[in-house]
Amino acid sequence: MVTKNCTESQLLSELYRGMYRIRFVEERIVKIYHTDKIKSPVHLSIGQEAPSVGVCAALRPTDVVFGTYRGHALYLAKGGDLNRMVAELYGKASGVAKGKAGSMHLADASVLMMGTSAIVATTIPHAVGYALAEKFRGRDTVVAVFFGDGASEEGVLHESANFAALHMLPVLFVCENNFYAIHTPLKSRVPMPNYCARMEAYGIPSRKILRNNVLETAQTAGEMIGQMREGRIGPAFLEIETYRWREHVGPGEDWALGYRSREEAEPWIRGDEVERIGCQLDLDVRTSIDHAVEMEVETAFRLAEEAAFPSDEELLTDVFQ
Amino acid sequence: MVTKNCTESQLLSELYRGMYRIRFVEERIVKIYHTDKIKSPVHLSIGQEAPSVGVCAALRPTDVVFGTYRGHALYLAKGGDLNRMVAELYGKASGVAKGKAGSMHLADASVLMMGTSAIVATTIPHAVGYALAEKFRGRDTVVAVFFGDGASEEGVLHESANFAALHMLPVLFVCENNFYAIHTPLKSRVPMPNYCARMEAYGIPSRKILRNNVLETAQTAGEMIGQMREGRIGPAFLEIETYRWREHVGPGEDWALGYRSREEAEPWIRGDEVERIGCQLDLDVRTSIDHAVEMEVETAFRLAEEAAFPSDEELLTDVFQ
Amino acid sequence: MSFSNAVRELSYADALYEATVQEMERDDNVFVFGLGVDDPKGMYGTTKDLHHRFGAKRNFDTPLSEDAMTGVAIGAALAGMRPIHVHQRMDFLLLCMNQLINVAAKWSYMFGGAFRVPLVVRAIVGRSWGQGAQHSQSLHAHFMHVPGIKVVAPTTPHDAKGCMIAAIRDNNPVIVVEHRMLYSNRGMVPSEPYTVEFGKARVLTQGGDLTIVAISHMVVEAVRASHHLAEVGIHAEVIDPVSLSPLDAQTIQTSVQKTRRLLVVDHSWVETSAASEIVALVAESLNGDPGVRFKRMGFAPVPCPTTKPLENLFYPNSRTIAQAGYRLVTNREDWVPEGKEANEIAEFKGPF
Amino acid sequence: MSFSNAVRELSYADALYEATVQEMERDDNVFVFGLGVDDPKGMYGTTKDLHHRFGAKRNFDTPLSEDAMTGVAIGAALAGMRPIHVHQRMDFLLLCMNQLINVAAKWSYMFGGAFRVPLVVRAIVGRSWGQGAQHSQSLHAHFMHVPGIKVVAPTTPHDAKGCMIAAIRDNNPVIVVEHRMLYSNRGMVPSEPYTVEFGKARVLTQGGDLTIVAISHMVVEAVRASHHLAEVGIHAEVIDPVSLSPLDAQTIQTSVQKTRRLLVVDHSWVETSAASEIVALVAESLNGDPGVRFKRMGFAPVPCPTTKPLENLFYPNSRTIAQAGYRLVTNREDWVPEGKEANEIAEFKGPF
Ligand SMILES: Cc1ncc(C[n+]2csc(CCOP(=O)(O)OP(=O)(O)O)c2C)c(N)n1
Ligand SMILES: Cc1ncc(C[n+]2csc(CCOP(=O)(O)OP(=O)(O)O)c2C)c(N)n1
Ligand SMILES: [Mg+2]
Ligand SMILES: [Mg+2]
Repeated sequence: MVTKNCTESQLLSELYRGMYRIRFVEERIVKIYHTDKIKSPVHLSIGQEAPSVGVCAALRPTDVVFGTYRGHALYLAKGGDLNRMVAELYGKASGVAKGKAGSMHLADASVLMMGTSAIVATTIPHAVGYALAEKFRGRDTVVAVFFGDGASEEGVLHESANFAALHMLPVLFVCENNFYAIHTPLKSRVPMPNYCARMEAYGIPSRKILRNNVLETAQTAGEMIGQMREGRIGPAFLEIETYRWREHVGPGEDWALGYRSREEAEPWIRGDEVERIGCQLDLDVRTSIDHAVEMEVETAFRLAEEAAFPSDEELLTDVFQ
Repeated sequence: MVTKNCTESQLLSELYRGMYRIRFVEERIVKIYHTDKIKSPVHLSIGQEAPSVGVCAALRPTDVVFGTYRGHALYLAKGGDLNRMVAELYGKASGVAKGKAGSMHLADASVLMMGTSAIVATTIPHAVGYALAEKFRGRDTVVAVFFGDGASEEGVLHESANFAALHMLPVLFVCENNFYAIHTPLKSRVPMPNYCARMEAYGIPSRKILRNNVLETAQTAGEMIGQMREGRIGPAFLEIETYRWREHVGPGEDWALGYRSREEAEPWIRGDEVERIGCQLDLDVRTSIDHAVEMEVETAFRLAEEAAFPSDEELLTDVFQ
Repeated sequence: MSFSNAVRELSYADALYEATVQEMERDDNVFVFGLGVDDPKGMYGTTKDLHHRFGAKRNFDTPLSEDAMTGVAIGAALAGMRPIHVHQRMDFLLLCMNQLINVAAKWSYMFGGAFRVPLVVRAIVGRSWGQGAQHSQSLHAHFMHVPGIKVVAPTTPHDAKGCMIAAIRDNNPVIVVEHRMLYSNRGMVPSEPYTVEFGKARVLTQGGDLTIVAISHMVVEAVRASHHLAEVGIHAEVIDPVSLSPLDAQTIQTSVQKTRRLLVVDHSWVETSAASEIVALVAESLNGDPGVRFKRMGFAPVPCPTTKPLENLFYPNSRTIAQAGYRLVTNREDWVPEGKEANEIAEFKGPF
Repeated sequence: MSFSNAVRELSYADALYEATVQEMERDDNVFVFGLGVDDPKGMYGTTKDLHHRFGAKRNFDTPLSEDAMTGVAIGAALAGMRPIHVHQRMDFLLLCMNQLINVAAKWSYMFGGAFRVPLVVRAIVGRSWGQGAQHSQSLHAHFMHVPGIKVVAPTTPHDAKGCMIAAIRDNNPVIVVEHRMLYSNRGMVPSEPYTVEFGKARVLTQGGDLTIVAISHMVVEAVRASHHLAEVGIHAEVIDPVSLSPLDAQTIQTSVQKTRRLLVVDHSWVETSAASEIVALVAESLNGDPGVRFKRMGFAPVPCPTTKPLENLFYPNSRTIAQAGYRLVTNREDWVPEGKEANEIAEFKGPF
């Protein structure tokens, strides 16, 4: 959208719509999770809507993304099919992956979300390989890969960054720094959280977005992507500070566990980016967005509830192509 | 030795002796290799004597080293037993590892050379773990780990550096940058060869030694090690520019292969560090060092030739402790 | 901790915890590390307060760097420590194979016996609540294939404690396979430290009609299967190898010589598996002795699906095991035992 | 390249090269990469001038980053390319297990068939000239165990070419196990492109006394062993499975039904191996049919030693295979065949 030269207010309502939609879906999951209809781990993005929405606003539909097990936000931001996503969470045959994948493995070639993984950091090199292929074919596709602060400790990020920089590949590395890997804070994992400096050592232009700012994310990503597309830079790196409001996995809050405090979260919750952007819209615009989103989500959950589980024969299909 | 406050001329003759000994052993291997008595790959250090000798001059006997398949120089510099080393190359029962290891896997707990590996970069985290143990026990041991420019592309270096920096562990990471990984030059492997910047991103103090300089290596390593031992810094990183005169593996020269030119090598060979230091010694000092080294080496090869192969029963021993 | 050797009922998780505490008390060189070991959930309680009891240096969290952390453990072991490296999912070991197989398993032999790597790797196997393809693997076969590394898969609280203590005291790398469906199982456990010797199988039920060797959580299902079978008059001898490498071939062979039928129920895929190994071992040992029948069972030959109906089909269970045993004995397929999903599976709830 | 289908003698290495060239000509999506593929030695000639012929973008060297490079290959495959990733030593695959097993093998199933990973991994197995513990492993069992990934180990130039072409055209990940002792073997190879179907074993020699199934370089030794055995009147049927996963159980079972003796000679350790799988498969299929005898052979149960006298003992060879066959048939140990080390082993010289 940033690339589409739309007006600022159009952009704002798009960003709001994207974030509110994710938020509303996630809240809906929270509501029904206790019924045990979703019999699989869910890693919610409540509080972390901005990075996916901001970056995807700067991508074209022909651009490609890779993500993680915390993938609802990215799937929706990239234009994924809400009905098929919810059905997938329910393990239904109408799900994106016929129920074989579940929440942790959302991917959909039709919107060029080309993979997610429950093994941290594994899709990072896939993005690099995809970009290599696209460059090889002379296309100007950009590939964005989303991962957490924890993922950045895996050696594969460094190997991938080195290779992407070496071959000047159009990969946008997006690190959603939510300060925790499960319950482990940054200070138990890195001597200093200077992710940009680490990537700059490979000659990769790097920028840090503070406080979950969706507009800045969209704009900065847009600049970087523009330069990539023109071949002026190879890969780029974007660190986005964000915050997970819910437990690492599951629908609950986890202040009681003691690994982080409610006080620490307070500014993030008070400064809620969904609300902050929502406030900047005309009330009637916002209301109509909200209404449309809520209808859509209700429908998706209803369809998922009504849908059938895969048949027993599905167990043995799809191992090979 | 640097730490031992010896005179500069004592230091110089020690450095010379260390380097000449390695050179002479390696040349001796070159001479006999065609006889097929050494039936295993040898990765020679001819031209690359300075890094091992320089760093080991700054270590105490109670300090620990880890190395690579190109390990003759390090083994000798760390005080290893020449006779047992040559016997090992010959696959004899009197070898450091009873002939089971060969040239690629020299290690010897008695001189605290605690491992080498034919899988590139694998011993890097061992050094970190060893340092963790020593720090845990309140000892002031320093652990140095040697690896090549190629090894620095493996993710495990980054994971290891991050962890060592996080825990302020006394590890000296020593990168012998000889500009090639087998036949592949730096430019096919890294966007820019700024190894120091990569390590500084973890807050690791880093220094680069130009042109294979043994004295500077000893001095710089000495400073870093001193600071480590006092706990003023955690890990440190030393990149040492050096050059391999022979083929990657084996006794021959390889200018004919075409991946590098004789011209490129010329300044390294002309500026031979062994000779450069040797020239600074009194002639009689040098002569007597040379003589002693040559005698020692002749003996080692003779003993290895005469020694017995391991008995058949040795096949099945040592799998478990 | 009192050492009057009371035998109390403990859960599998508590037995592992007790083993670790006792060894940490006995030997200062023992330490525990891995992602989340000191977190509020404490690895199902198996590491819960070790950092409070023994200090943060002896039970600590790490960055997400499985490869290097395995190398760090090896380095510490080379320095004489006895690290216990904990993995929340065995699947993560695929990031550590180089250090485990190219290094840990080879270091003693390769250096002519001069080095030892006393390393314990705790590998927790996931199942249920939609773990899916990447959080449910049990890769014991990979380690059984390679000399120089031991593999144990205790199934009772008693063996969990004894194997853990034995693994910690072992001077070699040991992979301890722990199935998360076993953690809440309860059983009698002596309070004093003791070791369970590796390479000794346990005969859990006696029977003359059929030998069932089962692995990890499948032991529990196999014992249930033996009850189903008893209803139709078939008496199965259920054997728990406990230790997979070394493997107690003798106990299994002796049983098969008696029963003439061997059903092996693995907790992994069947092809090139521990089950293959056990069948091959017995087949070789028979030296042409006629009339023994063999059957292997395990995961369906697919990655594990997430959705519950397919996940149910993916794993063997007490009913399918009983059916296979019935068929092996009778050569008939005319019986379907009644029963429902095992409690530990049905009751396991997410979100984790 | 002329496509008049002449059948010429080619070396195994040249057959691999020809397959690669023909597929690169046919399909622009095929590319080759890996450490040293464009270096002066060109992987024993198998990739020698591909970068000159097809451009540096289609045959390129990489940093030492096996894990990420495997991920890069997968990413490129997801984008529709057909990468061939070459490893000088199969041992290095232990750095890639996460991408190969947690990803490549699962992507099709996990996403309900929506993705494909057409990836060829060429794994060269080392032997001789003191390769030692870390440069001599053949880890096909690890991949056979896991659904979703295919494994082939061609032994003739003909099968090398046909399997390579089939692997490149396959829409799934395929590990091609190449033994460096086979590279200089010569054999008849059609000049036109052709595929060798996976899952079909080859019966190399006919015989009624004994079935020998051998893997990779052991096929060559097994055929030699059959000559030794013929001298004492024992006729062995030597079978080369060619493809290990899928595995042609039928051909092996049919042979064993005839010979009643099965000797499997693996090119790896015996425990939990391809040999275990083959014995287990056959044992199961016999359904109690009496009197079949089984024997597995493979590496000594130790890491590979460097020194030549021990390395010689580490591997099965034509004489020890013949002896084992003789014993399986006669139940006697009173014969030692004469012979010497195979040429390709004796003549292989370093330094590499
Ligand atoms: C390779 C690997 N190691 C460990 C885990 C267990 N694990 C799952 S999520 C997670 C935290 C990752 O943190 P981060 O990358 O910051 O992402 P976040 O969950 O915060 O979004 C961990 C350690 C895993 N899934 N994969
Ligand atoms: C993990 C791994 N990948 C590839 C190889 C093959 N290999 C052996 S030595 C070598 C070059 C390493 O280069 P560098 O680290 O610079 O050390 P040098 O040989 O130059 O001293 C390579 C690629 C290996 N042994 N291990
Ligand atoms: Mg995080
Ligand atoms: Mg180098």
